[in-house]
Amino acid sequence: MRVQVQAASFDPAAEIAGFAKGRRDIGAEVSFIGRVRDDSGHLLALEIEHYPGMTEAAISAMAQEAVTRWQLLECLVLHRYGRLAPGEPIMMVATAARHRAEAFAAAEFLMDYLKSRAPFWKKEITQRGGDWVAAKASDEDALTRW
Amino acid sequence: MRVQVQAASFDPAAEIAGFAKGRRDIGAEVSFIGRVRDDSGHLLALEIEHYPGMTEAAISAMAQEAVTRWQLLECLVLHRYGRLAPGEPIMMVATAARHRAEAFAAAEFLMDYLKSRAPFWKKEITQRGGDWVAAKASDEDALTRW
Amino acid sequence: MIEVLYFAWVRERIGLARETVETGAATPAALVAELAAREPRYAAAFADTSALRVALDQKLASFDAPLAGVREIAFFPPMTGG
Amino acid sequence: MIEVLYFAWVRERIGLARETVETGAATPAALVAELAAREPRYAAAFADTSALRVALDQKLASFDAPLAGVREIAFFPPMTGG
Repeated sequence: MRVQVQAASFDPAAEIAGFAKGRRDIGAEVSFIGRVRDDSGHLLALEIEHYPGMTEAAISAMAQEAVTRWQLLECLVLHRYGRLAPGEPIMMVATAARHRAEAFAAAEFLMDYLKSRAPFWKKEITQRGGDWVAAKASDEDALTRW
Repeated sequence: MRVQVQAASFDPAAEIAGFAKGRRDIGAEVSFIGRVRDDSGHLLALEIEHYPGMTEAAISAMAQEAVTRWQLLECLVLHRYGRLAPGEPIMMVATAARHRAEAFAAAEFLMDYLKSRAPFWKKEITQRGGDWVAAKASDEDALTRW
Repeated sequence: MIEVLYFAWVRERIGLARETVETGAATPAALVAELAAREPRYAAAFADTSALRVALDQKLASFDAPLAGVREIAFFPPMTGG
Repeated sequence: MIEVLYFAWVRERIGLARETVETGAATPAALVAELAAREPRYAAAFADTSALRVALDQKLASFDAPLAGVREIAFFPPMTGG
């Protein structure tokens, strides 16, 4: 299990290349990569604020729960903060298990919890200024399925 | 959309590096990598037979349905046949969408359909000989959710 | 005349990957009955058709679908891809 | 004495990322009432606590949780990570 919170960019492909490398007991690997999306064509950057200390603790607790609940053989959560350009990777999750159902469920669980329970806040920066991204009720609702 | 059925190995990390590259409208990428799992410690190889022609047509139809149903911005399905060693990648699926729910649902849909509706058959090779992998009722049941 | 393809353990039991068959069978089920009557290896492969799948011109079909106009039929066990 | 942290638009409205507060408040709700009474910028930030979340010693908590023994309290809007 690896949890990393960092300002620096990262290479999702390189993380996947190193993930669960050389193991013969893993049948299924799921990964999720979240990127800065520019819907309007006017986004200059995304600024991500976080709560140092609590962020790492909250994510580690989620990852530990996922590992236990779905008997993951490997688990990776990487999340950035700071100023990110459109198209850049914001975060990724990777899960490895014997079978696909466990790897998928664990990855979705982690994404749902990261969205609403890890202390990150996003601000969209355009030429007009900055707008804090509002939390969606659907993201909060997504937690009820776990 | 790209569908590829091949005997040659492939590099999942390189595929992910090239997937949906340079786009600014994608918020979520999900990938699944299936590998040859050696539960017993005695597996020499996995032999995968397929039905040339029908395989490509069946997978293309599934991928097209996934793209339409979840408004995917990119979709990749890669599946091998022939003789594979433990730990080697068998196949991968990658989906890209604006939001995570669509990317996850499409990837799981594709995996469920590939399992039971794409004409591949697996045979486990050990020193004792070869055993055809039996289809699981749970894999057939998984289709009912779509 | 129809091309008949066999895959996985169906292919192994029959000992053939494909053959051309002269038949007037109206459905896959009727063709299975004809083939099974031919030789024990066919009878063995087709002993339990509920364990088999059939494709007509590379599309999954049922054992009572019409064979008229079909050029290629394939018999195989349930798929185990992914 | 308690360390009080503010994040995102709560931090921006109050104009501070953190401060040390001398208080006898028994709960986050009581501390919010104390702070809101201090200055308009606090009142503005805390106008609607249903739009806010609170963490005690870096764990999410409710506004009526006991503050006794807590060293660090943080106020922030609902998270938007991932």
